[in-house]
Amino acid sequence: MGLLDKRFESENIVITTVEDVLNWARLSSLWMMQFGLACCAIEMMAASASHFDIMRFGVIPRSTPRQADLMIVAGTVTLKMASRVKRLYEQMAEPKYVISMGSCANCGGPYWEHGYHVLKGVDRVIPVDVYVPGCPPRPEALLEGIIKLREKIRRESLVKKKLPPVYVEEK
Amino acid sequence: MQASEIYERIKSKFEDAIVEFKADAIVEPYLEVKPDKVKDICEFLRDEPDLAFDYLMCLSGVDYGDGTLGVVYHIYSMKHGHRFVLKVKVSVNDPVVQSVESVWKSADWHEREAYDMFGIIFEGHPDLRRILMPYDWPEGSYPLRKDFQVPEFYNGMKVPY
Amino acid sequence: MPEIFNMLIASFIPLLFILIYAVVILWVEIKVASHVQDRLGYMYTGGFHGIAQPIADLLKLLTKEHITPANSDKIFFTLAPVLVFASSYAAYAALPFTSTFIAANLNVGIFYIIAITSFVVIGILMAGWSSNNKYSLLGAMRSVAQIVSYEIPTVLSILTVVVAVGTLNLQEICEIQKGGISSWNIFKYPPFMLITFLIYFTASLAEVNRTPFDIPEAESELVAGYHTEYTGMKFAMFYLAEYANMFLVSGIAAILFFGGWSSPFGKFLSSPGWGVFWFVSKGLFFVFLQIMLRWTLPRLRVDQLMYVSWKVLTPISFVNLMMVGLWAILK
Amino acid sequence: MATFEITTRSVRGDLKTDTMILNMGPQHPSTHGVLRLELVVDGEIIVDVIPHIGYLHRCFEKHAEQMTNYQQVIPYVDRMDYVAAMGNELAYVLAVEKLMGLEVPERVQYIRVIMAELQRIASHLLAVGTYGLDLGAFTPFLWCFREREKILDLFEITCGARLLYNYIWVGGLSHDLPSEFGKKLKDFLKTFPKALKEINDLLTFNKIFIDRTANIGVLPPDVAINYGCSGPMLRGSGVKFDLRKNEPYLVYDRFEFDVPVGEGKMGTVGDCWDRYYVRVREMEESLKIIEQAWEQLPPGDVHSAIPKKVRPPQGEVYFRTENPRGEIGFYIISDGHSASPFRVKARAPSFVNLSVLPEISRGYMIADLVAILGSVDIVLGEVDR
Amino acid sequence: MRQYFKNIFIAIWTILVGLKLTFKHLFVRAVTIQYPDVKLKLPERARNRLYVNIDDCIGCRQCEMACPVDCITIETVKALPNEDLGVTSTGNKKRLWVTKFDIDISKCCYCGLCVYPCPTECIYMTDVYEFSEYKRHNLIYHFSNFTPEEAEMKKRQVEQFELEQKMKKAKPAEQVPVNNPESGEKKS
Repeated sequence: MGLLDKRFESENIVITTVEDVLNWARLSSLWMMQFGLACCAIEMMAASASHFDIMRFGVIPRSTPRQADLMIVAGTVTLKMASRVKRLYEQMAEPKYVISMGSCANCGGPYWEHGYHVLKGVDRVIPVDVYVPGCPPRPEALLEGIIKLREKIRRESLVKKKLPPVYVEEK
Repeated sequence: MQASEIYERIKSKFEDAIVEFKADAIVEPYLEVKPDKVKDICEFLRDEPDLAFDYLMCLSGVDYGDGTLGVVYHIYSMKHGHRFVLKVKVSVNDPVVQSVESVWKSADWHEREAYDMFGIIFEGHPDLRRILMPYDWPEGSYPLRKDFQVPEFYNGMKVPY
Repeated sequence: MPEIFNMLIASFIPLLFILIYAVVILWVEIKVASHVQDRLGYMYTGGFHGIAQPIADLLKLLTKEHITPANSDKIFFTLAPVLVFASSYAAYAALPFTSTFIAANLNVGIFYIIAITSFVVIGILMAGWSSNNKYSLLGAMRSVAQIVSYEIPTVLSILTVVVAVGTLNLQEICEIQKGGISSWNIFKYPPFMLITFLIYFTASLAEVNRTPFDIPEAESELVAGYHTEYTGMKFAMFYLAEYANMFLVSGIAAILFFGGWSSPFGKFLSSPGWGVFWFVSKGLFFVFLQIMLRWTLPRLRVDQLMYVSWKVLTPISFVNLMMVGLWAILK
Repeated sequence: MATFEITTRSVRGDLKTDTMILNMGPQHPSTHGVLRLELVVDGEIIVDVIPHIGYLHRCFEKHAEQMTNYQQVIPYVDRMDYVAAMGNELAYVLAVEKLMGLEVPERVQYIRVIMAELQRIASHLLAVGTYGLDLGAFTPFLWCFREREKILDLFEITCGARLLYNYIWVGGLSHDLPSEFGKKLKDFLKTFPKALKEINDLLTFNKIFIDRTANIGVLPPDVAINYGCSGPMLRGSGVKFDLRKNEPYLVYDRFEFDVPVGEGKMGTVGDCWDRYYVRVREMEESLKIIEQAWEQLPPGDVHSAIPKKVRPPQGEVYFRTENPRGEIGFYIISDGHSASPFRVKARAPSFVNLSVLPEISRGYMIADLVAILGSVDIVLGEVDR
Repeated sequence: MRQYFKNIFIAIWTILVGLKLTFKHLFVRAVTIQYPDVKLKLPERARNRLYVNIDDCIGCRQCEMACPVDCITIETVKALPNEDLGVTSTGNKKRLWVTKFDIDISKCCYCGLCVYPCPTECIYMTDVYEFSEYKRHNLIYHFSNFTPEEAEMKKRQVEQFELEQKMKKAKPAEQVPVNNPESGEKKS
């Protein structure tokens, strides 16, 4: 999460309260990157239109990757486009999240079997936080995906992840 | 103007170029011509005043599976409202066809797509390069051929599921 | 000793005003935009109608990663947002909030404001050049051309008002217009002052890069214009500066034409406390007008922008200046 | 055509200028999807445009050959022009029916006409909305989508999906019209003209919009025909050619509607404003068609002519229909014995209309290129197939 | 000169018309459906998540063949003659154990082609559209009520039963009293 990410050893009263405030700030103003690939982009536009207003969740479409912190991969990622998606993801500022919208972005969707030019799922190129199934998913399904992402951000913490204990057999 | 009359007009001018005229083909009669005479026939079809085929509806590459590639031209005349089908067949090992890009500008991208998908080389085309596939796609692999094998990896990304 | 104390207070109050006003206007702009488009805008952040959304935005921008593009001039890249915000903040010094409070009662008030606001151009040019991005450079070039060429109509229309009023000191201009609505400048020399106001308002729209003149950060052409490469707090500074500039130009419009802190009913409700209310409400009305314009009009092209400035606004403001001058002499 | 003289390598005084390569990359707010335009720019004036497409090539033709029967290709045909999915289905299904020589009951033809025209209005609404967005006007985009949602509701109560329908089948339809379809269609037809008038007042006759689009991207008629353009592109340049009138299919010959053509009201014939205004007028014409089709809708069963096994005879067909973006054509070869098509070639209107872009955008400015690209109105799913 | 002033007048007039319109729309009620609080009732033909009523499924694989995307995988095991699998609600006799019925809903293209050929209408599309996941493999739905081990055990049973059938058919033909080791197990 940018400057303060994973800098602290243990949790204490100060860290947890600061965490809650910063998590609340981050989840309530997720700025979306204007990045539509295929049919799901039309449903994403419908989601930001008047009927299912995505801006109610504080999601404003920004045109440059620098100022966006939520990338909705809406549509089919082809092999030719995969390197671009990866570069766009790297250009985004650090606390960034990815929603893979639609069957094509989840796992290649209807093109998984004979699609020689289709990348079978965007998680082969960039890490994905929430998978929204559907072809194309309804605008409400995308909003539900955003709510799920907000839940995930609410649980994030500044403290370094505690590694699982390593079991050593007795000699 | 019926397809057979158009065929007569072409026969009178390009006797040797004609391979076969199938009048009773399902849905639409078509005329098959030699690959190296296509451009002249098309220019004739476009410039002839009472034929006036000024609109290339569709140019499609076809892989007939038994080692022959084909290009099918569907042309239409805005003025007279009649349409015609031209076919060209070439073998897989020297798939060279004359380009009709100078006759109809819409053939430019169609031919690049046929080259990209089937490997049919259109000589006389200004810049024949891949249009849909990535530019660094392996040279010999043309996706829409019947014997196309999906490459295992492309730029480090696994292609099959 | 009290001298420094006074200066601190005088410089801190406008800054406080800008921050509070920016937070409010951030929320108002999106809500107005949404209701114009038949939707609801912010709803879920902070209870009723997303009131806490601007605070969430600013807090999030605070903790974002600072990215400086490769081989870009680091110094200019970080200096640009500071310069852009500083110049519009500095101009607040000469704004008379009320009869008793003005940060710096300069007798060349309006002249100082015009001079200091042209620093914004240098800031934007620095931002465009230093972010090593073709789109930013194009955005910066366009904004320089736009702001410089719209200085002329702004200055000329202000000159017309100065000719009509006779003083450069903003406090005195407000004093002159104290006598209720009839004494406001816009109603003097009937047709010309109205035309001057229209020219000034249009030119100030361009000065502040608002639609229909928001070409430097044209969303659909130049991705995001000069602040394409900016993330986190640097971008927030540009955002803040834009809104601060918006209130600045509408504040000046309120002072020059609609009697600044003087109340429309003359004597009634004209105590210094009320003065602040009148000045801020007039300013916010023009800011609201600018916001409404943004959601109705498409964007002009750069050469049409130049045409409007050089071929329409400047000649008419010249003619206007002469007319008001003649009328003032003959009177 | 070029409003400014092009000086590629001009020497102004001793100042040596050179052109710059600007990359309007696959991700750009105004490229309507994943299209990469490589601009050779001299200052702000465009010297040349090189479009790079293929970023959304989803191998439709390969899928059509691998499917086990003709019915399974329809979901893939939907995904070609995902803004006007009903139009693609209609073209493909009519091509297969012509190949098989299959006769379809009257009611099915009327419902297909109503669905195609509703899809045309929805697609034009999206085109008008995004065109306003390209030029900086945000509000018309949302008003257009508010109206488009009503049409999507109509589609959803009929076939269950909002965008990709799989509704028109070979020989008939997947569902008959639901009972409440009539009422919803009636009040849509009543409220839509008012909303359209609002959008027109806000955008079409706005002076700034007219300045930005008149005399920009002028496409002369002969160049349009030579490049194979079709639909609003062709009609914007003054060529009165509409497949519904020139080559009537389905029951289009029973309705009377006129074909709007660009007259150069606000500038020269064939400029961006004309193409835009042809789309707005076409929406009004589609309303007329829907009203007439709804009155003459005969009773009948929509599933009666759906064949158990779709086995077209050995042969080939090229059939084309009038899609919102232009003339979409399907060239299908069937080898008689197998159930899946041997070769399906889709002639997409956006693919051909886009090829004319370099021709009509030389000499204009970058801001105009955005306006020209918006008026060409391409959908990348169709361009790259 | 006249055109110059006409342009200015048209510009001002159209800007005012635009402002009037947007101002009017400021007071038009918003059409937004506030999704998490107000959920839209979908029409009964809505095509969203697939559901399979596994008790009615007779394992005929019609849906698997009809799916253009091949996202349904079914494995069935022939029922032994002595086992009675009961009758589906539509009256078809069930003769196959459906040991595996997986739908990879992330591949599905929601075209609804699998719903029509099903003889017992056990596969249909519900109007549930809220099922986004954090992990992709949660999107593979297993509808059959057989655990993999049970499926394995069932398969072995059937193979072993087939072996006996073959043995029985082969034995009378040869009439050779071969004491093959399996015959002992038959009774277990």
